Amino acid sequence: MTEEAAPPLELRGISKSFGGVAALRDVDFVLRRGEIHGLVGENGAGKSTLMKIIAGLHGQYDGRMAIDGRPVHFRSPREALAAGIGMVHQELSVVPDLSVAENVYLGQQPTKGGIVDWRAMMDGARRHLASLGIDVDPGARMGSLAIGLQQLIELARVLFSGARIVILDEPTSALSPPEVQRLFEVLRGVRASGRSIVFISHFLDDVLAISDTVTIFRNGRLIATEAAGTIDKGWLIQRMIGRGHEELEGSYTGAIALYSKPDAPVVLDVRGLAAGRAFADVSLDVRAGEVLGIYGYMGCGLIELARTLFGKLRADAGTMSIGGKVLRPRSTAEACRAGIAFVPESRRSMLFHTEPVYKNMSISVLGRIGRLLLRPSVEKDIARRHVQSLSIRPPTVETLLGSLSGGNQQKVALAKWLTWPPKVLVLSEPTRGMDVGAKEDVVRIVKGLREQGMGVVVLSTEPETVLSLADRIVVMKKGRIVHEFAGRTVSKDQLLEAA
Amino acid sequence: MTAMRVFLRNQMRIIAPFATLIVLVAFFCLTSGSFASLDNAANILTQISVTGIIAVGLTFVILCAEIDLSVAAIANVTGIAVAYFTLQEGYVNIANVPLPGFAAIILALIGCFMLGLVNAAGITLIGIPSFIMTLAMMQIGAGISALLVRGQIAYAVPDLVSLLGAGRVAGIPCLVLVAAAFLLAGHLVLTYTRFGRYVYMVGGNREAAEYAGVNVKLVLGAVIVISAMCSGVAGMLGVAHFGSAQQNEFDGYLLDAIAAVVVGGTSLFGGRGGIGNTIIGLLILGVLNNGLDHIQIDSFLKILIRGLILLAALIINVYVQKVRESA
Amino acid sequence: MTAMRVFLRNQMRIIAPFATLIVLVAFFCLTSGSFASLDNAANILTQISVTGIIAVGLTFVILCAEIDLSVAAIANVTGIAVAYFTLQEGYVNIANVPLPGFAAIILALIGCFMLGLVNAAGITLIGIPSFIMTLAMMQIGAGISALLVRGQIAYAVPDLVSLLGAGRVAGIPCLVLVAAAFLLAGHLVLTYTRFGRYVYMVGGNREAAEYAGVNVKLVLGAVIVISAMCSGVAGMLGVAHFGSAQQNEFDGYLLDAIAAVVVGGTSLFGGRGGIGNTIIGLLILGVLNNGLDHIQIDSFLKILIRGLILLAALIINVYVQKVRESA
Amino acid sequence: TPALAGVAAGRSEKPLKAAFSNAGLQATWCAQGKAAAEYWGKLFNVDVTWFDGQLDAVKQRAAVDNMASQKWDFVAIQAFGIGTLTQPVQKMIDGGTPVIDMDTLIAPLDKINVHSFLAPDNEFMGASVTQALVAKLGGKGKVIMTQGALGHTGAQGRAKGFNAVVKQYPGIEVLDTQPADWDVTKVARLWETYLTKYPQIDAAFFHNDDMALAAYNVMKARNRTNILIGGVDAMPPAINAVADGRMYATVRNPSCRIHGGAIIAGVAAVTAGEKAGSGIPKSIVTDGPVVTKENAAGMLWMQDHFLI
Ligand SMILES: Nc1ncnc2c1ncn2[C@@H]1O[C@H](COP(=O)(O)OP(=O)(O)OP(=O)(O)O)[C@@H](O)[C@H]1O
Ligand SMILES: Nc1ncnc2c1ncn2[C@@H]1O[C@H](COP(=O)(O)OP(=O)(O)OP(=O)(O)O)[C@@H](O)[C@H]1O
Ligand SMILES: [Mg+2]
Ligand SMILES: [Mg+2]
Repeated sequence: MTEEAAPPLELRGISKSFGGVAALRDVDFVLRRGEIHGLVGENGAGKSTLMKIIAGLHGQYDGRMAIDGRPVHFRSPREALAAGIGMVHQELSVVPDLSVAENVYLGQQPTKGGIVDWRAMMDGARRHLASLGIDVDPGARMGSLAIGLQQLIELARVLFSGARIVILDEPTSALSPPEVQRLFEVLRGVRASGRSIVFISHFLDDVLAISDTVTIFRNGRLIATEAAGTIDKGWLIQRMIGRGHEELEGSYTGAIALYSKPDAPVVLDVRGLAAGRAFADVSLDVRAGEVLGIYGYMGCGLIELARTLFGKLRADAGTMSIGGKVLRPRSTAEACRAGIAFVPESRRSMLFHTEPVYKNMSISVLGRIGRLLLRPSVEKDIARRHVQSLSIRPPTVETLLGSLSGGNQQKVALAKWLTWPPKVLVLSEPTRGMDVGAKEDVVRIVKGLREQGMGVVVLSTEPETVLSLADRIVVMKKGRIVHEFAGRTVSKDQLLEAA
Repeated sequence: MTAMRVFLRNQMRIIAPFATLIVLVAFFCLTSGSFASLDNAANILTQISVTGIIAVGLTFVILCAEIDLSVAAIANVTGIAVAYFTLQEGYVNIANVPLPGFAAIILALIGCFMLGLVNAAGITLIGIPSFIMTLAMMQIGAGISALLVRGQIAYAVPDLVSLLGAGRVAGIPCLVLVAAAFLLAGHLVLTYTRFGRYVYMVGGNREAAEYAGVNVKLVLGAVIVISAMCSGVAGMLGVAHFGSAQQNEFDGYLLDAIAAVVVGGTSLFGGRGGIGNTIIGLLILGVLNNGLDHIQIDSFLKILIRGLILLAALIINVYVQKVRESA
Repeated sequence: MTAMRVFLRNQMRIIAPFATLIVLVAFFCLTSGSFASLDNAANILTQISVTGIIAVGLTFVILCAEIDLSVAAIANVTGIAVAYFTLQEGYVNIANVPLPGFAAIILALIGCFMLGLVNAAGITLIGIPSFIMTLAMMQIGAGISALLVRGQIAYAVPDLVSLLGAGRVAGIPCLVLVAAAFLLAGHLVLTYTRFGRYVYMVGGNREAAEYAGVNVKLVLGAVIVISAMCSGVAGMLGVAHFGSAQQNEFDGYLLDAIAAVVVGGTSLFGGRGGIGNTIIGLLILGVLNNGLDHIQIDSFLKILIRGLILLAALIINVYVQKVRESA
Repeated sequence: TPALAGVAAGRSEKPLKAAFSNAGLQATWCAQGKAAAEYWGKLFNVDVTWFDGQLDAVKQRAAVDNMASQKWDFVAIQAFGIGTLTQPVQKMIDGGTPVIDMDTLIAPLDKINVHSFLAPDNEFMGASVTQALVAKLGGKGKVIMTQGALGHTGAQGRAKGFNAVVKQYPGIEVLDTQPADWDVTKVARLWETYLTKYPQIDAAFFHNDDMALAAYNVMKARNRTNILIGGVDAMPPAINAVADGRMYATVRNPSCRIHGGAIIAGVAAVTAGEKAGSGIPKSIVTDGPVVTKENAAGMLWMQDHFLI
């Protein structure tokens, strides 16, 4: 061993494949003591896979890993935790039915003589949360808190677990800007104490703001590692996709001119809609050929609103009408028949992985191509058309969906609604967790739909998404509409301020 | 190439149980002199017919990744109900309500439809997990049966039921024909109708089906009701076949019907399998139960053997699922 | 304020069943002269003891959002096994293998431990859903029981088992004391040990538990084995209590034990509830079963009443869960 | 003549093949019957093949279906569910195989032409044990009957016999007659309640001995062993209980006589051409005696040798 202390974490020649498909190819990655290491890359570039290997979730991989110079090979999260590696996962992972305190100490409740020390746990949780500027009762039920707060508590768990290496996989996606600032302060504190942090995010500004070093992944390969001070966003995007992206970059930074179409007929009219504690008194209208953006912080009721529009949740009050016809959807099927289509946040929850492509595309139009009996030949013809027009690879309709790449799966998901275009398309977080390239594809498709005269509602917690897609923007705050931007220029700052 | 791989992988789910069937048949042919006869083949077919009708409904339910533990109880209730509404001979000490045969059949079917509806409501509207909702229905069904038959035994059923359950057409038991018709209908519905496609989709990814505008609750409710109706028909014909209606008569069919579906290779996790699998499963169980009677074997060992074979089938079922997913 | 609301909401899960209990007790006190007596209270406690011991293990399992349908079968096997290894009187026509009492107990416990282990392996290692794995084990257990007891009835059990199952200490049946000890131990483990908290975590969010470094499979396997062990002890003491070991003796305990846990308010979806709930559930069922014996009621109606009450409890259970979640 | 035929029916010269099925070998009574049939079968050169009913109507039907598709010299059947075996049994009868019905009706006798029906008179059994209990009480006292499953024809007969006797004694008060479905756990629950509810119980009649012995446990735990206990079946454990005073009386339901009798009836039918209704009555009542302390030992010996 050399004089210089070995780095806390060092990976050499890591390769990992899932069923013959390479997710990581020969990756070398080094994390230094007391650094915040940003990680960026397209969807499916392999960032989470690498982190999961480090955190012990994938025991099967090729290559070597060393902690402080000692070779290790984790086969379960337990082993990784024991070695001082803590990870906050991309998806919220808390136990909603347990108390806040237990969630802070999840899996490592303090014990005294083998007996769980409840008092120590409560006191410790209160102390830890206070240091994060969070003021909640440690005895409160986790599930009763707002999503952003839960995310912060999960962060607190990993930060205070004593982990020397902290991995944060898209920790800010559920946080409001002030919460992000608070998080960054804490991260700087952690860095000051000599611990190391891996920070994954698609918000390139955030990455540049907090990181000391940035590593770029593409297609399972590590493309570059640079000091954050020496690079800018354009440089990052270039490396991530290998192409320029003027329009998107524009929407990331500059202001957008909004325009509205006052003459087109109203296709969706919502009056005084309310559902439980999620939102109340929401009134909206969407015209044909218009994209209405709805922006708000995580937990402001956006997700619930989207689901209510599509009949997945039941409204307690208010009315909805589609093309002038009043609608009170009690099921998604009813909403669908009335002409509303919905694309949820996660791809996973809208596709059938073990079924062929054509069945995935035809599922929502089966009723139109045959009342009672199926007509597979028609289904396949339709699917072939979409496969061609969206240039889906491989171009066969019999392929099982699960074997398509992420981007192609996304196209299949959208193709579902292209055969008989609905009157209104509701997109919830259409770009959540998406890389810049994929985001541009979505923008292109949505603009195409708008040209066809569809009314589109885009609900998102990402200002860039709303700004790049919408013709008109309303802002939601704590379940109510608080502001509308129409017919004039709006910038990201204005949007954030309104929320 | 892809198509070929897909084809082979799809077949795997049927190859494993089919091989089991062949092995069993070969084993019994070699060890027993009386097993391999046309007469005995007819026996086997008759013996799996009632299970078969129940298994059709259960296949729908399991394809949706749900379970129905009340099939046997509902079969019992319906069988008892149809006898309850039929004029019984004088020596049958039952306070029954004789109606014309047609009315008795309709009433019994409405009864099992209602029980299915209660199951469906509990599962889809209230949100009770199916295994426990139908466990409660098992108890409720037993309660209703007990109230109707009050510990007595009824013998008479309407002529139509009697014909279908115990009659023969051209030497073939009608029961076998009815079971074949149910299996065929189930297969056609699952393969060639929109509803059938929805069943697979709901079983494959419930959330995705819902976001695609499929009325998932309706589909789930429908399969639960279909299961109750199949069980009801099986119960009615079973009463005719066995010649009497009494408490707990069909209890053993619960495990048999589940075993048939699962042993046949329909995935417990939904979305994969079908009536073809169920038919193989029925034959495996039929051959096994029948064959064990043909060879000299400790009677007390039979129960254990059935349990072990069920377990083996479960392991294969789950294993095949894993191979598919990792492939 | 928040603390108060949290407190009340937490209590809701216990308030609903508790109210049910009060209503039932009041009803039977009013309708039966013999129900409300100290002696009868002792009866109820004795009657729920065997169920209680089984329910302790089942509470662990259901808290993990799994189910064990083999509890009654395992109780049966273990009871029969301990008798099998005890010297029976000459008139018992059983090919048993007499061993010293201590060895008989150990062997029986090892037996039910092994069955639990098979369950655990099937569920955690192979990945068979628990409801169907334990359904298979139910059949396997019945098979082993049949092989051991071969249709006979055995009476003798080791002295220790006899004392714990049928003896009295200071006028209190030992069985009640054992059940109380099991319930208390279960409560302490669930509340004050890491393992107990892991059970809640695994039931509440399995993935989060895994990410937090909990060995989820180990926890699941452990609760399944605990359930088998509790059932085994219940079966041994039950044999002593009822004075005989025979096939299918404890079959009725499956529904009773599940009902006790669920009626008490432990969530079917895991993560919520506990031994306190199970105790209330046991009392509700105990009072119900006992009370129905005290009033003159159509015995055929009892089955239905039990089914309907189970259904009502399920609805309340799921409804309470929903209220909690929306709150 | 029929009388001669009976004499001629000794051991068969050529080995005969017989198929037996009874309710389910899980029941001791049935298991004893199997042993008896095999014992008498060996003596009479009959090879007995067993088709277990497994206490399940459907499983027994499948077993008997399989039985009916094979060739037998004669068969003997105890149905688990009345009426559930009619079709295959009819098939065997039509094929000329003598079918001997044991203990329980395969179907109402006017519906099926079995060779003979060997069964105890359940009403008589219920009445004779009740009579023994009442006589011991001197015609005065409080009694409880714990019934089997109400749907069971045996239980119905036994209840009838019980009621017929107690009706004759105005001094006898019947406190309770709830069913326990042959389930010892239910018996225990019921009797815990009875002992609480009724300070004085003089005698108890149980529809079988297993239930009686389970109730005895409850009584012993509460020092109420002064209750006279009567049961039905008189299997060895119950005879022992009678011998040492735990039970007062039980009545023999002669499993060996019924199963052994079926062998003999079958052999007679095959070798001596005994015809139903002429050589052998359509229905034979096989009752056993009431067992008390006095005759307990002898009853045990007869059972050991498959005589009753
Ligand atoms: N469990 C798995 N099974 C099969 N394939 C997987 C699995 N996990 C990841 N993959 C595949 O590995 C590749 C890399 O995925 P990974 O999650 O690491 O991407 P990522 O860079 O984190 O993307 P994102 O920014 O969307 O989170 C993708 O092609 C993905 O489909
Ligand atoms: N889970 C999987 N099972 C089988 N094949 C897969 C799987 N995931 C990805 N593939 C295959 O691996 C290849 C690369 O997938 P990946 O998701 O990395 O593509 P990509 O380059 O990100 O494409 P896109 O830009 O469309 O997302 C594709 O050909 C795809 O078919
Ligand atoms: Mg990722
Ligand atoms: Mg991709």
